[in-house]
Amino acid sequence: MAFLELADLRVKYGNIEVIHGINVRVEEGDIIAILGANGAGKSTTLLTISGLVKPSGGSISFRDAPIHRFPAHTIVKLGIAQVPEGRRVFGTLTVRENLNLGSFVSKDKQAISKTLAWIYELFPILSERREQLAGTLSGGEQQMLAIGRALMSRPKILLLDEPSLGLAPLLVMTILQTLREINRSGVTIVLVEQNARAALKLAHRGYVLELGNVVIEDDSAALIANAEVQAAYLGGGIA
Amino acid sequence: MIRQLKSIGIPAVLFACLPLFLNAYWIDVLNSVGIYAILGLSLNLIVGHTGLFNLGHAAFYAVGAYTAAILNTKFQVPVLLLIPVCGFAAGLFALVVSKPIIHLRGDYLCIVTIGVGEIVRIALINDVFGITGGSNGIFGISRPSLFGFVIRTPLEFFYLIWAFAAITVLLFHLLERSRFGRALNYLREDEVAAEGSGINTAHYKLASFVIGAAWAGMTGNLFAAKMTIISPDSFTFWESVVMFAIVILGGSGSIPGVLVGAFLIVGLPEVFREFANARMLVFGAAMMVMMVFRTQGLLPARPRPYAIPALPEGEGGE
Amino acid sequence: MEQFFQQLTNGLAVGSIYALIALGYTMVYGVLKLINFAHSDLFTLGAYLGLTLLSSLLLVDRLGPLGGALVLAAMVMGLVAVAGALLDRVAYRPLRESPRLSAVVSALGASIFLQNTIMLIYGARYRVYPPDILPKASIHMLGVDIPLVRILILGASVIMMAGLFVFIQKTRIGTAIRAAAIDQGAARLMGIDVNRVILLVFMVGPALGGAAGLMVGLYYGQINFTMGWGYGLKAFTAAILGGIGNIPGAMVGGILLGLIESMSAAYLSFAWKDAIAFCVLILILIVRPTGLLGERVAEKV
Amino acid sequence: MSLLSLQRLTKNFGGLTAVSSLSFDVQPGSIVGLIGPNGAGKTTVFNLITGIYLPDQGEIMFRQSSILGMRTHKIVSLGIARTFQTIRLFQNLSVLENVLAGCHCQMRSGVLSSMFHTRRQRLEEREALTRSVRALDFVGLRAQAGQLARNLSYGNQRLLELARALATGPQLLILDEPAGGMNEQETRRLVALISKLRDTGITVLLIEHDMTLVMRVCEKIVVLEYGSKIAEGSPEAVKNDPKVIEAYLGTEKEW
Amino acid sequence: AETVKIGLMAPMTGSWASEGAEMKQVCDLLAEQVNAKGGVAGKKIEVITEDDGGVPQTAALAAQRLAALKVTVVIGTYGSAVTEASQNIFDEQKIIQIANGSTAIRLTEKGLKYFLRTCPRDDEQAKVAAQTIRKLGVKKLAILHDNSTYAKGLADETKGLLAADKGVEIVFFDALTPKEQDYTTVLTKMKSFQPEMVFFTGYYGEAGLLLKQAKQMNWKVTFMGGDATNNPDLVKSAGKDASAGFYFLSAPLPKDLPSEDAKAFLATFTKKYGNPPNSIYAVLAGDGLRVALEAIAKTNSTDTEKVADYLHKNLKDFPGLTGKISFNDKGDRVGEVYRVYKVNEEGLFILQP
Ligand SMILES: Nc1ncnc2c1ncn2[C@@H]1O[C@H](COP(=O)(O)OP(=O)(O)OP(=O)(O)O)[C@@H](O)[C@H]1O
Ligand SMILES: Nc1ncnc2c1ncn2[C@@H]1O[C@H](COP(=O)(O)OP(=O)(O)OP(=O)(O)O)[C@@H](O)[C@H]1O
Ligand SMILES: [Mg+2]
Ligand SMILES: [Mg+2]
Repeated sequence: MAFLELADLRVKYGNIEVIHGINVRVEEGDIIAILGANGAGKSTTLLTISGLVKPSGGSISFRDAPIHRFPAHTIVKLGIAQVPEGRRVFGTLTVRENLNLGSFVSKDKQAISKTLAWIYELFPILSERREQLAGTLSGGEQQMLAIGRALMSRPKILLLDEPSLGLAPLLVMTILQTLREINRSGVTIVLVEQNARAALKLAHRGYVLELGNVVIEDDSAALIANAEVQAAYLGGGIA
Repeated sequence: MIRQLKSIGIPAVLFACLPLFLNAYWIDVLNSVGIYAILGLSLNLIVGHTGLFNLGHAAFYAVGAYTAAILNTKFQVPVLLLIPVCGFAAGLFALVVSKPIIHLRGDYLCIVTIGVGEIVRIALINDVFGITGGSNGIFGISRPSLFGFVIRTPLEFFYLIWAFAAITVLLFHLLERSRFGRALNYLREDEVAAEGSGINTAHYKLASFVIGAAWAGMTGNLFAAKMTIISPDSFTFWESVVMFAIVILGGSGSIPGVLVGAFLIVGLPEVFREFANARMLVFGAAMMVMMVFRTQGLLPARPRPYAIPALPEGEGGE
Repeated sequence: MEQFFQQLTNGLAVGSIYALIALGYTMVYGVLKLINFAHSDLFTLGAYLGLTLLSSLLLVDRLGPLGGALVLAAMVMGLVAVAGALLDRVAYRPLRESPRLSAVVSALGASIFLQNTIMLIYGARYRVYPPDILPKASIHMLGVDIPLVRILILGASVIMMAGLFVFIQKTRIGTAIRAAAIDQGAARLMGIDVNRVILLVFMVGPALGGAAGLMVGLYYGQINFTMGWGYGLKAFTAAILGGIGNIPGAMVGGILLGLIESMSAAYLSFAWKDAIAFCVLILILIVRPTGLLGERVAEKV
Repeated sequence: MSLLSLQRLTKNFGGLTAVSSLSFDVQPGSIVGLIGPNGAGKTTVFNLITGIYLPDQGEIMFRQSSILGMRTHKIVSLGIARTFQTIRLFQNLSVLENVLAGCHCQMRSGVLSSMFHTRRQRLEEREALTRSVRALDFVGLRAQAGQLARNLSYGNQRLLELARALATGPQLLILDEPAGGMNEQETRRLVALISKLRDTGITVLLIEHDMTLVMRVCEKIVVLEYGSKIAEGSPEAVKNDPKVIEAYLGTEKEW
Repeated sequence: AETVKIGLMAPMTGSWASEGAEMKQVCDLLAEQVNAKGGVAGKKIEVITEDDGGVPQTAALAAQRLAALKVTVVIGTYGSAVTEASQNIFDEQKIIQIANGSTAIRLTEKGLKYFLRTCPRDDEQAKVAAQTIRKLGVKKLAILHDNSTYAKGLADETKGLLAADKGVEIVFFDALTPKEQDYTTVLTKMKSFQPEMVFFTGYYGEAGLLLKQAKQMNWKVTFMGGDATNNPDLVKSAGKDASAGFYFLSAPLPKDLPSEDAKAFLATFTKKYGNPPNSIYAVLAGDGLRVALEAIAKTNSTDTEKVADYLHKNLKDFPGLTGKISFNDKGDRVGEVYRVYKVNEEGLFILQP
């Protein structure tokens, strides 16, 4: 009984298969890290979970119910939110409107304003800029907005595609810490990160993708210790 | 090279023989197709390659046609000699009107081009400067002649028009595969990135507009020569729409596509004549259906081929 | 002076109709970045449906002029909304992922199709609304008579504009519509059913166009299957003038265009009025490249 | 003699001062890092240098002459090339053509020679192709030359942007978060690439949040906060500057 | 069996589709009647309709198509510019063309042997217009056209004829944009010049709106229209009270013709299609067909040279549906065709003495 399970998942773009039958299990309350080189298929995997890309084979189930045929907006309603690669904030809407859209699926006004307050607390700069158009925010500010927006839906599972991208080091730490807190409050997290060391430190378990296949799957401690992983993803170490 | 000759040459020769088996009506339909094909190609440069939303191309066509008509009827200059003059006039006109507006984005540019088209048409109707003949237009344009041979029948026009079309195809094909053609594509794709790669976007936008307009102007000359009368009715917004549809339906940025587009957009209403007054209904439906089933156009542009040079050993890489 | 005021009211009357049609253009454009050329024919359809319903249901006889007109408007708007939704399903939805200009050509095809369908059903001749449906009263102001109907039309346009504005800017669904306009994929990730949103847009926009068609029919009395093109072009111009995608912009653009036309017709030349209107448009765009109330540009590199 | 010199540069957006009286120099042949918290104004500085924005005040000198107010393409052809923080490739064109865009400003043929494919034009074209392939080779994307840019993964798109910038033949390369979206191994390769660039005589100015990279390649680092310079100096010095630690780096805490 | 092929070139689509539809109805009915009586010169006739869309380019193609079908005579078409685009094609192929609605003067000034028309020229009409204006004692006149070839031509001609006349002052001369619906702007402007009469040379659709809107503005001025306003739809769209008192020029309406032929035809038409023909031009197309058949019958040949000769020289006072028909050398219809009509309170068109 897995919380979220990808079974033999295959994905094609046009005629080219880029995910070749991967299996991923996520238990409730887990933090899962997905590592992999450029073009390994990490983003594709997340997009497929969210329903923006349709699998060509295999299945995705959430609480044992298949969801891979559901349209994207229904999947959000189930409680799976995503911080997409490249942020994709709504550039001509204000920061506040962006955040409001994050809670589009929720109807509970009170809960929404509580979450909003929390997010402003988390990212004070967003609160300062609430009337600024999202498109004119700096790269890092947009990243914060994207994360905040996803959190606004109070998801059960949060998928993050490189959340630390473009964030200042100080903020990377804050965000990873926040993720841990969020996780403690009961949210399951699937994290795609290039900053593998930090990601593995945070995660309970990890998967390594290569060219559309899962090549390694283990506890994070074991992954950190894994020679291959070290060579490929942890090589330099943070200065 | 030989293969290219075969794949283009043989159909071209067959096409050149085609009128020998057709009656005057069908030849004239082909002539119409030819004129619209050239217009489509010229618009393709602007819309397809550069991505400028131009729905007023008829204005430049009109400038060319009227230049030919006025100079021919007033000063008896042989029509065909006027081809470069018409191109120049239309190009100049395009330069003047598009200079201040070329920076407009997408649909704003679109409405301005529509506006320019309408202004030109209204000016023609109102007999601007007293030389356009108002809504009557200009009549009595002399038949074109080549080396003393007067062109009058549809068959003769067929060769004139399609020769010009062939030259256009060749030149535009070469233009496409050059620094110039690529530059247009870059600014279609992303203006900021193009500018950031060192491309003078304003210059290229203008250049593509002017060349496209000049070509439409030259086509206007052919049209005037063929019809011998021209009037503002032939240069309405609808004409611009037809040219636009040819480009998009055929395949934006694709020369074979535009040719096919011209055949369909001009030819189909003729084929549908048997539907009598429902023919435009059928045509509209056909337009939708074709677009829905071939969303990229019938023959979308194919990537340019490049012969990637072999680098000497040891160069590049890590 | 009297002539000036008279022309002012003339311009307002035409302008408010432009504005009403422009709202529909802007609405659809705002979401799909598609110039819905068929909008003008949905407008025509509204006028013809109004005529059919009016003469077949005898609404005015049964419900009196005001009640009849309101019920009629509701019915016409409903029917045109359905037509709009169908149009979207058939002609635009398959083109969602393809280049923007492809959809423009599909829209042109749809426009030709609709226009000729109307011609084949209703005939090519002018059709005439039954006379004297709307009250003939008029108000005397500043030395000119202003027919009540004109004020009603202007009022209706303003009300619809305001309603639409509030709907788009202030409501949850409205924000969703704008989000879908920017990035459909990201909008889906917010839980927005993008196809439903677009469908909604394709019902509201055409419904407004249909209402405009009905008003034109009721007020001017004479309708024709080609009348959409002219109005459509003007309304599109108006939408751009105000800044396309911007709802108050459509209103301002429409009214302004009406005024420019009537003033240039009155004080310059009638035959040149459209050319003058376009010249003014171009001048305005040179100064303000995204229209009077232009869209908020947020392109940061 | 500095290659690039910013003098008291200021840029406001409405009420917000994004860059405030900023001055610093870039010496030829050096690698300079520009760091600072998010929203500090780094990208804005790049946009000012490349002429996308016009500064409200200040002066920008490149090779001793002002480039203030020049159009971007002009600045590029003078020898400043850049990459973008949010990737801006020609998504629907091939990888090779993306790089060829960079070669544009070094080519001369105009409309007519393009239309008639003169001999010189063909020669020039061949040269440009060679140069592009070389640039692709350099970043390791040669095998993907025929693919559409949009089908590249995020990290590879970054490399392609770099190749395109290189193809303009720059003296000064300015990179906005080049390592964004790269894992450590890839980042290491990038570090090697950048060092190699410097060895060929290209000066680099870069924005990066990956301190591994910054500390490893930069000779000088400029730190911005709220649009103003709060520190400037060698990596060592900057790393230990309390102001920088407070504003940007944070105290390194183990996880 | 062999047939005599007659082409009908008409706007079946586009803005003038309603005219085209009626032209076709008239010609089809006539052909039916003639064939029922055994045809002409021993052969059945066949009417082939081609759509010109009201656009010159399309017309040129339609003309080529008819020429390729080897028709003997072509009836049509409506607009002058459209006709002009087809003239040379027919002339070069020696096909007789009898236009029904193209009134521009120059069409017959080119010396084309095979071109004739049943409609009168703009200058004919302008003459009658000027006469009527004088007769009604108008001192201040506004002339409004719609910038179409036809309307502009009529307006210009009339203006020219009245220019020499000290008695009539033209206080306003401008064009409206056809197919719009709100003409209060131009009415307001004209009103400020205080003319006694407005001569509108455009079409009935706009005329109807002008009348209606002038009435709404409480502007009591006499309107007069050219023959393109001769259409019962005018009264429908303007309303009876607004159109009462409207003058217009036209060839005699079928009901006002003494000819039994005309009356009978009118009755059959009404029976077949449910309403009498609205457009005089449709009836003129019928007359074109009838003279053509007459000439073919009389010469007993489909040799177009002979037929054309007959039409130019021998056809005298043929009893047409619109009056007596003869042609001059240029191919123009001779004789005063125009009558003045006025709309009465019931919305009926009353022939003025
Ligand atoms: N829209 C698309 N069309 C075609 N191919 C695609 C598309 N998107 C991605 N690909 C290809 O699919 C593969 C996987 O891409 P994906 O974006 O999932 O990789 P990734 O692991 O997220 O890489 P990165 O770390 O660079 O973001 C790559 O080879 C990429 O080129
Ligand atoms: N066009 C604009 N309009 C309004 N504000 C802007 C605009 N461009 C940038 N800003 C603001 O200026 C500030 C500096 O932005 P900039 O993009 O230069 O930051 P940055 O240092 O590059 O940050 P990051 O590291 O997050 O990319 C930000 O607060 C941003 O919101
Ligand atoms: Mg990715
Ligand atoms: Mg930045």
